[in-house]
Amino acid sequence: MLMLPKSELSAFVAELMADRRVIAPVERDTELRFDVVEDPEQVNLAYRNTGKTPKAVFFPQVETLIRFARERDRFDRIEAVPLDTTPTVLLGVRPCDARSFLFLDRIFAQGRYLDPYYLARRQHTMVVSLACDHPRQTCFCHAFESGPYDRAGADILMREAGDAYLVEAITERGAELLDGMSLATADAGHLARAKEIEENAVSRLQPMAPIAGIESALAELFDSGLWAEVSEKCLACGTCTYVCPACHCFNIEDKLYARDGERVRAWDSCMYPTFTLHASGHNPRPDQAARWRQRMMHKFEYLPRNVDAYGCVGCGRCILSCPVRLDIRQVIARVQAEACKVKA
Amino acid sequence: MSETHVCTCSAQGANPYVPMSMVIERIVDETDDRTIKSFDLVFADEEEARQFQYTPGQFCELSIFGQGEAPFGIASSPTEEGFVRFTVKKAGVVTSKLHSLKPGDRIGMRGPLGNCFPLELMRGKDIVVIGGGFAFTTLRSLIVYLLESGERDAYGKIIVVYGARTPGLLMYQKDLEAWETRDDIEMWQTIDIQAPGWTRKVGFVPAVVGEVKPSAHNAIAVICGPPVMIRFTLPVMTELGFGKDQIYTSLENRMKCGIGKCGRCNVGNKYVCLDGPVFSMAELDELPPEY
Amino acid sequence: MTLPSAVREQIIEWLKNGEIEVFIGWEAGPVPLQATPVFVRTPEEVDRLIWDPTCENNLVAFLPRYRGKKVGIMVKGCDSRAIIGLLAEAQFPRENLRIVGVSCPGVVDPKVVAEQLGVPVEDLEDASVRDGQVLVGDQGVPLEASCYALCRACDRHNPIIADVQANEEINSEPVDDPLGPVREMEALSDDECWARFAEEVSRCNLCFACRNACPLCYCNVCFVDRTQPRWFNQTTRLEDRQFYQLMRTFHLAGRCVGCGACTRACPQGVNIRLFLDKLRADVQELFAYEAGVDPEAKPPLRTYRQDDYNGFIL
Amino acid sequence: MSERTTTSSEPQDWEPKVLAFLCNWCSYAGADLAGTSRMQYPPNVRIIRVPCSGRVNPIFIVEALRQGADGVLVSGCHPGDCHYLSGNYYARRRFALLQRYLEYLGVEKGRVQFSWVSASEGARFAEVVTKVVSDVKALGPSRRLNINAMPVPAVEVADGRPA
Repeated sequence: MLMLPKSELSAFVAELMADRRVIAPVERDTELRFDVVEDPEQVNLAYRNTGKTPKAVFFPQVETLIRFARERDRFDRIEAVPLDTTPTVLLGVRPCDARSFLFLDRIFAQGRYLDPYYLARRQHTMVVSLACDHPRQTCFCHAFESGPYDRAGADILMREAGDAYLVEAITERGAELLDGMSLATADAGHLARAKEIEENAVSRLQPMAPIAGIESALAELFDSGLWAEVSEKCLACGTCTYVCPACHCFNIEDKLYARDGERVRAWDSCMYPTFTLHASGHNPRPDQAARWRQRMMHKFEYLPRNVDAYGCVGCGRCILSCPVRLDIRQVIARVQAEACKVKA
Repeated sequence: MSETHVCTCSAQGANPYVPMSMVIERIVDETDDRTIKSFDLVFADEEEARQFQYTPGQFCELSIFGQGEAPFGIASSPTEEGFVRFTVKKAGVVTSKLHSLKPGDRIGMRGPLGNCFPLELMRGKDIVVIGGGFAFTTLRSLIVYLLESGERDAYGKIIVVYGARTPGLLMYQKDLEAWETRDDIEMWQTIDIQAPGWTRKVGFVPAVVGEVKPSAHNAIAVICGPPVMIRFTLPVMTELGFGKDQIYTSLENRMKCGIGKCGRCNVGNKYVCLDGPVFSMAELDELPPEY
Repeated sequence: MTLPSAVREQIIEWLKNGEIEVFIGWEAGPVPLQATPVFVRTPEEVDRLIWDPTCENNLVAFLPRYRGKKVGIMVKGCDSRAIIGLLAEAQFPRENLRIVGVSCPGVVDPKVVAEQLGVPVEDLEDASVRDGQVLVGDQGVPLEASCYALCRACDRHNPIIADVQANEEINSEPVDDPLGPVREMEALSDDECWARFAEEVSRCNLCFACRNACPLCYCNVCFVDRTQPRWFNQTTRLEDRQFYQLMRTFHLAGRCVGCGACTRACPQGVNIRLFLDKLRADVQELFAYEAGVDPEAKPPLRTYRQDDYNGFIL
Repeated sequence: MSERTTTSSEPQDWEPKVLAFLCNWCSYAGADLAGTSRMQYPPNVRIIRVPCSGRVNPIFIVEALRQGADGVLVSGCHPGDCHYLSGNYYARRRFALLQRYLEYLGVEKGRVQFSWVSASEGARFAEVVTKVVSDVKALGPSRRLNINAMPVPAVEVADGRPA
C-alpha cells in the first residue's frame, strides 16, 4: 500500500501529465466536472460527486462518427474520423462511476459488434478511482452489492487518509504506472486513519433493500398501473438519463454545412416522445408511463437478462438533478412492494 | 441463427458505423401512386461487393449524407447477383430525399444487419407467404431465393397470398406475372375492392387466406403487412391449424445504429436490429406489444 | 408544513362533491429543501399536501395534460399568472379549475444556501425551513438570503387568481431590480452581448427541462421535435444550444408570464430569465402588455393596432 | 481549432449574400417592376416569394442566418394595403420584437431588416436592397448564428466541447 501526501497531489498530477492526458474534476463554467486538466493545480478531489458523469470521457455527449465532403456537388465522399487513442489517466473517479465503466463495456465492447470510438478511448485510459469517504443521502450503491470503497473498474484506487491518500494498484497496468512513480509506503498511522474514514463512510449509507431479484418482479409488472402513477409528475425532460452513468442510448444525426457535413452521435433519452416515434406517426411507447416503464425495465430487467448487469450503479444523480425530485429509489421500492402484492 | 451472414468487415474489427459507398444503378416506380420506388444499388468498391453476403429477411441501413440513415429490408435475393435492391416508401426525411435521387447518385449502406427468415427450418416443408401492400419487400427476397437458389426441391409447396388496396399498388408486377406462369409456386393476388379489368381475387388478405386454405401440416408461414392485416390473419391461421411456432413475421421499430447499441428498437429485452427483425409468433407472445 | 385545516377541508369537499378529480399540490420530497409535486385523488391523501418556501415547482405546467378534466391546483403568486396565461390562450376552462393560492416570500435555492454556508450542496442533509430561516445543523440562513436570485427580484408575491387563499398576503418590495440584469446586458456592445449569450447557453444540456417545466410551452409538437422540416439537431454543439434557446424563448414573446419555472428547473443553472425578461420588457414597452394579468386581454402577437411602432421599418 | 469556412479573413472580392422574403402581392411585384424597368440594384439578393409578410415565421429568418446568409430582408405591403387585410400588421409586431431580440443577443444591428414596398414602387425596392446590401457589406461576413462559422471540435472530450 502506497501513500500520496495531499501536499504532493499537484506534483503527482504533473508527473502524470508529462506523457498523458489527465482528466479529473476541475472547475469549468461554474461547475465541477471531469475535463482535461490544463494545470495540475486545477484538480479538485475534495468533492462529493460531479453533477455530470465521467462516462462522457469514453462516450461523449456528442461526437462525430464520420465526415462527408462535397464532391460533384453532393456530399458523398466519406471520411472516417480518427479514433482517439491519446494515452489518458482518468483521475478521481468515484467507485460508482468506475463500476459504470464495467457496465458500459458490456454494451460497447462486447457482443457481435464492437464500438470502435468507445473502445479506443477505453483501451487507452487508466482509471484511478477515489474511494467515497462521504456518501450522499441519495447514494444507494450498497443496494447493488457494492459500496463506497468498491474497487471494481479501477486500475488504481485512492483512499482518503487525512492529510494523504492511500494509493493501491488494482490491476497490472495500474501497478506498472505506480512502479514508475516515487510514492512512499503507507505508514500505520495513515492506514488506521483510512480505516476509520472508511467505517464512517459506510455508516453514512441509508438503509435500502437490495436490488437483486428485481428483474423477476419487473417481469410481472409490464401492464401494471404503477407506471402511470410514478410517471405522473415526470416532466419528460430527460435530465435523469443525461446525468446517469449507465444510460447509453444515443441518436445518430447528420449535420450539413456549406462545404462539408458530419454524422454525429449524441446522447438521446427514452424520456422523449420522439425516441421511438415511427415515420408513420405510430409510437410504440405513446405516453410517459410507457417511457418510465422502459427506463425501469431496461435498467433492471432487460439488461440483467441481456448482459448480466443492472443499468444502474446507485449514484443518485438522477434524484438530485430531477426538476421534480422523482426518486428512483421510491420507484424501486414500489416495484418491490407491488411484486409482493402480485405474489400474494 | 446460424445462416445469418454478418458483415465480415465489422467482425474483423472494422468500424460498423462507416457505410459502404453505393451507386444507384436503377430506379423503378413500383406502384401507380408513385410513393414507392425500388432502388438497385451497386458497390463502388469491388472488395466490398465480394464480401457482402446476405440472407432473405436481413436489412441494411441506407444513408443519404446530410439527411441521415434509415433501415430497409433487402428486397433482392442473394441469387440475383450484381445489385442489392431496396424498395422504399416515401415517408420521412431520408426516404423523401432518397426518392429525389437519380441513377448514378451515391448513397451509403451498412449491413447486412439483423437475422433472417428461418431457411433451415423451412427445408422439407411447405411454405406459405402472406403479404400486404408495401411490406412485401423481404418476402420478394425470400420467394426469389426459394425459387432460384438451385434447391427448389429442398422445399415443399410454395403458396403466396399477396394483397393491396388496388391493382396499381401491388409491387413487383413483373415478378408476380412470372410467378403466376410457373407451376412450382401457387400465386394468389387480391385487391380490396373490384377494379376494372381485374380477374384475380377480390377481398382482404385474411379472407383470401381463409379461401385458399393452406395446409398447416409440415408448413411454415411468413406474414408481413400492416398491423391490422396481421391481426386479422392470425386467427385465420390458427383455425387452419398453424401453431405459433409455425408463423413468422418481420418487425419494424425506430432504429438508429442497427447494431444493438443505441437502445431504441427494443421490444421487451429483444432488439429488433439484433435479435430480429424476423420473429416467430411464439417468440412475440413472450414479448410485450411495443411495436 | 401541512396546509391550514380550512384549506384542507375545502380540498376534501371539492374531491368529495366531484368538483375536482385530482388536486395538484406539493409534498415533502426525498431531497431536503425541495418539495415535490403530488397528485391527490382521495380525501385521505390531502394530509400529504404542504406549503412552505421549498415548493418551487410551478404546478401549472401540468395543467395542459389534464384538459377535459376537473382539476384543483395550488399556485404561488408567480404561478397564478401562468393560469391567467393559459386562460387568455383558451387552453383550460376556468370552470374546470379550483385554485388554492398561496402568497410566497420567495422559494429556497439549495445552491444559494450551500454557498452562504460554504458547504457542498449535498451536505444540506438535515436542512429545514422554520420561522423565516433555513436551518442547517445549528446554523441558520435568513430566508431572504436563501432564495433564488429571481425571487429576490420578485414583485408578485401574491396570487392574482384563486378561489381560496391559504395564507396571509405578503407586501414586500423586490430586493433586486427585476429588470436589472436585462438593462445590464442591453448596455453591452454587440460583441459582448454575443459572448454573454454564448457563455450563458454553453452550459445548456439540451435536456428541454426548461420547455417541459414551462406552463406556457404546451405546443403539441415543439419545433425541436419536428422532422418535416427538421429544424434542429440535438447535438449540444454551441450552435444548437443557441438556436434552441433563441427560438424557444422567442416563441414565448408576449406569452411568458415571468414565473421563472424554466430557470429554476434548469439542472445546469442557465439563467433563461435573462432572455425572457428582455422579451417581456419589450412587449411592455412596445405594446403596453403584460402577460398573465388579464385573462380577457388578447395576447400581443394575436392582435395589432394600426398605429403600432413602425420606426424600425425601412 | 479551425473554422468550417474561412470567413475570418475577408477576401477583397467578398460579396454579401442577402436573403429576401418578399410578399407575393406587393414587394415581389415591386421587385419585378424594378427588374422590368431595368433599375440597377446590387445582385447580392436572393429572393424567396411568400404569400404575405405575415407568413414569415421568425424561425425562417434565424435559419437563414444559421445557413450562412449575411443579411435578411423581409418586405411586405404598406400598412393598410395587405392583400389579406392585416397580415403585415401582425408581422410588424413580431418583427419589432425579433429585431430587438436579435440585437440583444449580439446579432449586429442591420443584419435583419424590414421594409414595406408596394407593387408600384420598383425604384423604392431598388433603394431598399441597395441600402440593406451596403449595410451588410459594412458589417462584413455574418458569423453569429452562422453554423458554418462555428468552431469545429478536433477531438471531442468529456462533454463534447473542444479541448
